[in-house]
Amino acid sequence: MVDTSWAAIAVAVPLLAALASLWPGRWTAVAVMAVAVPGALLATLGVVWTVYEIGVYRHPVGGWGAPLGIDLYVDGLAAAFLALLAVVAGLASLHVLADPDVKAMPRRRQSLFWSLWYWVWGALAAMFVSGDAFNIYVTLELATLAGVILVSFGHGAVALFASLRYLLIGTLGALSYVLGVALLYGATGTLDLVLLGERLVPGPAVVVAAALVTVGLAIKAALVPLHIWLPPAHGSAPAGVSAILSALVVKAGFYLLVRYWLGPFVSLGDGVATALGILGAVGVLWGSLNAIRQERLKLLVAYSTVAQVGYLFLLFPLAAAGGHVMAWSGAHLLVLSHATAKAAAFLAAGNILTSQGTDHLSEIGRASHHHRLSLLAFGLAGATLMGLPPSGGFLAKWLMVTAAVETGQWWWAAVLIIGGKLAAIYVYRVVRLGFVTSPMEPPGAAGPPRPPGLLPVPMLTILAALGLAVVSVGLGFASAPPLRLLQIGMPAAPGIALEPLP
Amino acid sequence: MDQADIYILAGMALFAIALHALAARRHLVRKVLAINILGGGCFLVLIAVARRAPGPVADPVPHAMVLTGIVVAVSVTAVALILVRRIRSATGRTDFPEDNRDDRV
Amino acid sequence: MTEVAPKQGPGGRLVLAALVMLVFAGLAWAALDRPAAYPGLASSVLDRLADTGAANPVTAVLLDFRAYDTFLEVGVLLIAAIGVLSLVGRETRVAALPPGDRTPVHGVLLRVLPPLMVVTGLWMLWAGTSQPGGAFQAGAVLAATLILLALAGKDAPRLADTIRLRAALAIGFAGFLTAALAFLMLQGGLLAYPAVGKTAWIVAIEVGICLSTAATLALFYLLPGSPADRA
Amino acid sequence: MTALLATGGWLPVSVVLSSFLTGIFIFFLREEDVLMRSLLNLGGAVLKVALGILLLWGVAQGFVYTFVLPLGAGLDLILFADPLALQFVLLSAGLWLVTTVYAIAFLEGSPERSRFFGYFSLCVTASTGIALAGNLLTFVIFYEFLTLATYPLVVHHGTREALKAGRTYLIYTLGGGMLLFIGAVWLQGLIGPVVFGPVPALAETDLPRGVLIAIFWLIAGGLAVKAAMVPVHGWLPTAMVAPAPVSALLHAVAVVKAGAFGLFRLVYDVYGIALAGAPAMGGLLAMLASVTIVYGSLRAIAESDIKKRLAYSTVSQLSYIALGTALGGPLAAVGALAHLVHQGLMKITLFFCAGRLAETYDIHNVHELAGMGRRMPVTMTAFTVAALGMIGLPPVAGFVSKWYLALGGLQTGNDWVLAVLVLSSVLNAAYFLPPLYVAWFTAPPPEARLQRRILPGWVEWGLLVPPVITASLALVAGLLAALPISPLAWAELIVALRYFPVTGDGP
Amino acid sequence: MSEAVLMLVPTAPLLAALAARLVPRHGALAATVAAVPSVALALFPPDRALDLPWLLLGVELGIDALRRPLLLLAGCLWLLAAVYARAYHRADPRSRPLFVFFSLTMSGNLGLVVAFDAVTFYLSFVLMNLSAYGLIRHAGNAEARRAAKVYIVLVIAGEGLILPALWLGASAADSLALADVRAAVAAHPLQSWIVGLLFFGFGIKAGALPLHIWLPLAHPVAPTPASAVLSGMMIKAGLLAWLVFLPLAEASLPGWGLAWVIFGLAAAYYGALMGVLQDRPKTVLAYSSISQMGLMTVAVGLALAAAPGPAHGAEAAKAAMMAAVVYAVHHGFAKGALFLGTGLTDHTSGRGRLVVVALLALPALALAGLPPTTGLAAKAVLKDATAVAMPAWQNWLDPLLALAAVGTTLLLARFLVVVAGPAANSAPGPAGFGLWGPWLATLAAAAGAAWLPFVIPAGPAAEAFTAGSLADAAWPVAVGAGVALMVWRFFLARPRARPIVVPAGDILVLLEPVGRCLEKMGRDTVRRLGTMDGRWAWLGHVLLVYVRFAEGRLCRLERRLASWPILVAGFGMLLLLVGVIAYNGR
Repeated sequence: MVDTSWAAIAVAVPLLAALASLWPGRWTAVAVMAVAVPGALLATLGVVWTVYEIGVYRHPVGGWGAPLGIDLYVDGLAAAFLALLAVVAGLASLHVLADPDVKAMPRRRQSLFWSLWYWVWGALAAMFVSGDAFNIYVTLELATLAGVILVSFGHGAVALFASLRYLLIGTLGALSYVLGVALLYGATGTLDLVLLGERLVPGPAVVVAAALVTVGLAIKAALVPLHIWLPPAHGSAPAGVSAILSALVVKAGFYLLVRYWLGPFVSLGDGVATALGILGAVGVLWGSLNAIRQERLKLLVAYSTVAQVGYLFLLFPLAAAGGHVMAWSGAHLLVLSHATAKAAAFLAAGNILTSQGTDHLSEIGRASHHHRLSLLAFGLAGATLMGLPPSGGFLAKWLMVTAAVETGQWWWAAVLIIGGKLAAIYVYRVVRLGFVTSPMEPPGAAGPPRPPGLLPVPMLTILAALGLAVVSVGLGFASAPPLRLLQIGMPAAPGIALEPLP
Repeated sequence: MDQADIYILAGMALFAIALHALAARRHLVRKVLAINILGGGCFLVLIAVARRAPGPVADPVPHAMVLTGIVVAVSVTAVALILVRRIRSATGRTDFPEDNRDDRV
Repeated sequence: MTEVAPKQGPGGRLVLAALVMLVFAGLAWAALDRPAAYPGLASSVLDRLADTGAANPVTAVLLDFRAYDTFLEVGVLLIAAIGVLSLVGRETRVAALPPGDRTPVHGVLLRVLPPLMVVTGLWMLWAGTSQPGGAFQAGAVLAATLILLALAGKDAPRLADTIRLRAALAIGFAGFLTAALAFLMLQGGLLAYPAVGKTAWIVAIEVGICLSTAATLALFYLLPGSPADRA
Repeated sequence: MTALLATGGWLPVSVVLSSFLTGIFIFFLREEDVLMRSLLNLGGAVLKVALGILLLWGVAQGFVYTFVLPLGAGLDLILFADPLALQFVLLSAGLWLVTTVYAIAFLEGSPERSRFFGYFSLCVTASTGIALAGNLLTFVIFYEFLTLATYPLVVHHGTREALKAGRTYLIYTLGGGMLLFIGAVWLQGLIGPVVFGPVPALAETDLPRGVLIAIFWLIAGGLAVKAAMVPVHGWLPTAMVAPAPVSALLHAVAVVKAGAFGLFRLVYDVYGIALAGAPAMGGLLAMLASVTIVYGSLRAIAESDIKKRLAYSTVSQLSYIALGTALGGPLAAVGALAHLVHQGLMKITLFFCAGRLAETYDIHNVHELAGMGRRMPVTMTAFTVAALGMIGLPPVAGFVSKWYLALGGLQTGNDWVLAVLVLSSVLNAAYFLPPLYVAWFTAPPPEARLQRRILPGWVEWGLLVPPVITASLALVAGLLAALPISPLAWAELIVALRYFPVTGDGP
Repeated sequence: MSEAVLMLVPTAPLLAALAARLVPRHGALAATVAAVPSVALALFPPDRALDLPWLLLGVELGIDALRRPLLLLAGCLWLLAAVYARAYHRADPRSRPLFVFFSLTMSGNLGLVVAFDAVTFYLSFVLMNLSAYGLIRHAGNAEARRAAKVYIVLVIAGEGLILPALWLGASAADSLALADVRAAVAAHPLQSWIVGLLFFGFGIKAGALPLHIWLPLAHPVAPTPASAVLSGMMIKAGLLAWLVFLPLAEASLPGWGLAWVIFGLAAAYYGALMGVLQDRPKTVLAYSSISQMGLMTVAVGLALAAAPGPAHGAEAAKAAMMAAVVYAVHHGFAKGALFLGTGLTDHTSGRGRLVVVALLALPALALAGLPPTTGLAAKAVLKDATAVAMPAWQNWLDPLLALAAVGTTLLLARFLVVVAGPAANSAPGPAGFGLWGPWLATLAAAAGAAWLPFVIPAGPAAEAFTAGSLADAAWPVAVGAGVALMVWRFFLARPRARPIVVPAGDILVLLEPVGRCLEKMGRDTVRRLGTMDGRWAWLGHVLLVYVRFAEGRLCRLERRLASWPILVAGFGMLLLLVGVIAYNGR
């Protein structure tokens, strides 16, 4: 059945789960997950398959169709992000299910947590398939609000501060965005992104609207210097939450920027693309340098997100300069691999934190044997973050550097490469811990007993982290299907005849 | 320059003022208020845009957007306020550590 | 998080103010730019109003043309409620006016106002389809009633994190989602109301939204309150 | 059988996977599962050798093995089996088998063995991947994979020193990887996919010369790191803190050879010797290799730690391959390829012996070797054979490759190569003869000062047999160099088939 | 005899080495047996060469007119030395490594004689050289260690010189066959280089003049049987190498030939001069070897210079080559007998010792060229060769050669005096048939072997006994004997006479400090190389300090960014920035 409803179902499944989760109880969580995760995967498969079959398509909500109604707009990019969402959130759900921190919450609170969890999921799914500027605002707020509350589930006042900061800054971004949308509507009379592109006549209102939209979304995407809310929020949230926030929610901002700047805003010229690229480059360096000097594992990973998001922004100048196909493929492959890797890294960090009660690097080394599977997952994820083969990150960087070379824009290649090396430094700081002969281990060939003071980590949490890490590495080999998917409905660069890839 | 333009300018002004408040006011509740005013500015702009429609009836689409936006703003405000309260009950503070010169968490 | 924040001198303030002014200037510049002909959807909405289940264009947009936005917006409200529930944690206590603060006026008002408010709310809900008003407004009025009662400390429903409360909070969204999915299955489109009985559907959904809104808004106000906070 | 041979691309894939899957399984074994782990290890190693031979046979029968995995966006992962690839595959696989036996014995009773053997298998996977890589991208992928898989082995002991060495290793190799990456992407960006094949990718290029030179040096620079060429050799000696089997297989064969092998691919498959022979490329590379040869030898003389000395010797010897590659004549190419195998056999023997000495008598220094000729005659004989081969004395294999390198130098008109080789031989003698002298001609210290560690019998054998085998192979490879199955003959075949079809018939 | 037996020439000693390692008691026996195939082959040579294309880079073994006498010499000497060694080392606790090295050296030495290709020759040469280290160092005392060190340094230096010559030759020849290599060298553009490298590279082995220093050190310390083969045959390897690698009979190089002759004559005189100033019999013999090798060097020089004229160039060169070979055989047997006899003097006393010394005079006189010994014939052959090859040089070369014979006589007189003197070492035990037997056999061989028809052709042999040549040969001996007597009478017979004694190794005494200095410099340089990495450590520290500093800045900046005014300012600025850019770009 080639049916455009799959997109709607992909949105509805997590929302249903969010509702069902409100019934407190451990078994609710298990049952909901048992249905929701496969359901979401199935729906996503349906979307992907549909896109393969019929290409870009719309699902008019309420049967009205744009501009009057809201359309779900599904192209390869949306399908790829949906798939990413299903995989990352699905595996992270497993982690949350087994996470001792979550299990330690009161039953009712747990059910609220789960509900919010699926809300983030549903909001992102809705955002990825949304074709309407204002609808996007609502989904943005949904995701932000749910995410903010999830962050507040973290330990201590730091989490509360982080949560509030995230909420205020996030809302600033969302409102900036909505103001931009208001101006756009005033200028064009439509909210549909495609129609917007057709009707856009660059004038003062449109220019300012573009600025508002861009900066608003840049906040969501944690583009330097508007990244400041991210490290504390991602660093203090529960592990699973950090994972999806870093892997997906932040990417959402980028996703929307791509929708706008490779969509309706194309007629505003390359300047902004270059500016975004420069900010992204600064983000790469700034985030990496800050990650290097962190003493806490989760903060390190969080700053790494700032850096990694920076890479993505290089898509704009590269695409604008005509390195279109390569940059498009590369940046989005980077999204996929980074999301999986970052989720794995956060889950691994969470395992360590849960087990040892601290995620200070100096402490982790003392019980490295105990954490070795988590550290292995971190290491695998690290390979992607560094852009080392065989991983998705490597291939993505290869493509992006190729785009830089092809368009003669060396400096972007330099950023990619220097960023990779900086990533190597901070990943190394963690991975080496896995090999420290830890004083807490008694000598002997057999596996040492768990040192005192360490909590056992459920195997499922480790498997979730490892699974995500393996996916991120595996993307280096199985990159053909996602890349093919991403080509479907790829926007054409201005003035560049789009050559379909073999 | 008509009525709608005045409203729209007022909305923009609210936006800017709220922006300033968000930066300059340290008290958390004031920041929440700033966000609210920020939202108010946006909604005002939307209403004003709707009013530009020719004819007696304003464009209902921005109105609907405003309604939606208000609900969102209410929700955000609620969550923000309860976070403020939680922060106060947990730490006794009513401002962000990064905004305060000599307080520590 | 132990670092000391940088000092913000008068120079800094000036710069900030200047910057905000600049931003305003830019915004104003944009605000005054308007297309020759209004491009909006006003006329198309009016053209298609008959096809919707609502007589009021705003309601038509809200619950039919752009019902999807509203659907998600109800979700935002639900999330906020969940957030409040989760953040309040154990301090779920109904706030009430201390008995000593009561005056006779309170008694009269409490007897007169709530029924009036409920009626007003219901009317707003009902009128929403054809006139300004609607589920959210109605819900707000109902919530106000609850808050008033609670403040007065009389006949106040105990707000605690119970299944019933959750059901009340979620019913608006649940109803909306059920309808959306049902229409998806029946009509092949998300939120595609069947042509027959559209208004009824809309009203039904609105009732749910109204209930949830009322519960949520009441929750916002009532649940976090605690004597300790108040002091 | 033919059905097996006609499996197309899956045979090279299975060669790569045979150790990969083994490694993955081993990771999940418990420390105590010695038997299971050993069986898996040996099984994987034997399987790999068998598959390698099968592949060889298939190629000899005229089957073509190419495996293409599209990665999207016009990129492909290609594994293919040409004679050159097979040589490196069989070298890695064969020596992996031997080293596995050695390592099982060597690590008996030490902690973290599952991790060790897991990564060990991954390393071999990477080096076979490098060997079978059919295009530049695949090569880069496996090359970096090798970096990652080796790191855990370098820091295996987990001591401060080991971690420091690991860091040094990473700094160098990741830096090298970066250069390689830049060069490879640049090249691909300019000319599209760079496939290794009969016709060099840049055979008919019209790229500006400066760009060609820049790319050449980016890639060569990246490869030179693993090939431990001066001035980027520094990681190799410090990496010697790794356990002996690691030093033996990886730092004598798999890792460092990956660099040398890559250089060969670069010069012959990517640029083509006609282009790469230019003074600014091949010429300079040859100079650099010569400097490395001499410098490594000098440093080896200064080191009295056996493994360090061997490491610097590796630095020096590896550049023979680079030199032969860079010189660019058929004979030099034969020399380089033959040395690829010969040096591996000899150096692995030396490391095996060094490890055995360290395990049995806790000997780490050249001066402590006194009397070992009498105490451990077989081990020391193997050591002697390999050491003499390193000096380049007949009839050990090292002589043969040196001979071809010299003739290659003369053939291409680079007479100065003789001076380098002679100087190197003399220096080699200067650092290899003293240990031999100490071992054979000086009296051992009194028994009381020299405690022999009591090891289980099978451990003793496990430590003894591998060096004897490799030493014998080194000897046989030299003695029977003219036989058609010798490494030399194989090298000649490769050169004659692929690179110098007309003039490749040499003396 | 089948050519396959040729294979046994180098391999039988290898097996013997293995046997000596495994069955130490029968090391000597194994070595003895291992030499048998060589002797047999020398007597009954196969008519074809043995081609083993699968071995090494393609091995070719064979015997030709040049090699047959040398193979005979080598085989016999090794065989007799092995027999002698069996008794000589009966009580030696370290006989096991000795016989291993003995057999290995034998393998190399015999192998290079029958090698027809360059690689096999080089392999054998190296095997011989390195294994001989074990023989020289056998005694293990300080003297032996010093001798061995000097030896090995020179050997390695020699390898370094030989290898490029081989490479150049083989590369030009595109073949490994020695004949081809020689032909290629004849026409090589770098001919001078090759010839020069060959002279010094193999000259070390042949004891050519400045490179002879290891010989006087090595001979006294090596076990007697080893000294015998060392002097008797192993140093001839250098000579053989010249004969097979130099473009003799292929090209005429009068310049190089003259150089060879001059170096040869110088060695002959210098060896004699230094030899008489020694006080240990084996050292004297060593110098004698240097001196005698000088004469063979002269023969090589003649062959090198011989013009390949249309009529007889090649023939002339061949004659000179044969002269060198004949001289080598003669000298080899005689020197072997002298060494073995010297060893016997240590084991005998009284009358036995007198007999030994008396018998020692025989080979000594032979070396001096007294008729009717092989020395006479050898000298005659050499003289003939001069006449044939380089008639132009005859008038100055002949007298000089005669003068050399005077020196030889003096030297051997000195040897007899020294050997008859008080025994240096206390006798380890009485000499039995085990020592006497092989020695006597060697004496017999010295007397007779060279007369075999394939060694000295009948013509020169007969010619040697003409009156003229007898007289020619006799007068230098007489003069030498006279001078010796006078010296003894007027200087040494005096009470409190203090004979001048030059330290063994002569110029080595001057070179050693230089060598030590060089060694120290080398070590220092190398050590400095080793610490070079440390020299950049300060850079690392500076970098680290800078990084810490930068980190501090980083922290502060990140903290500033976190403050709300800055954040909002950033927001506003970005807004303006994007707006302005977009406005410009639209």
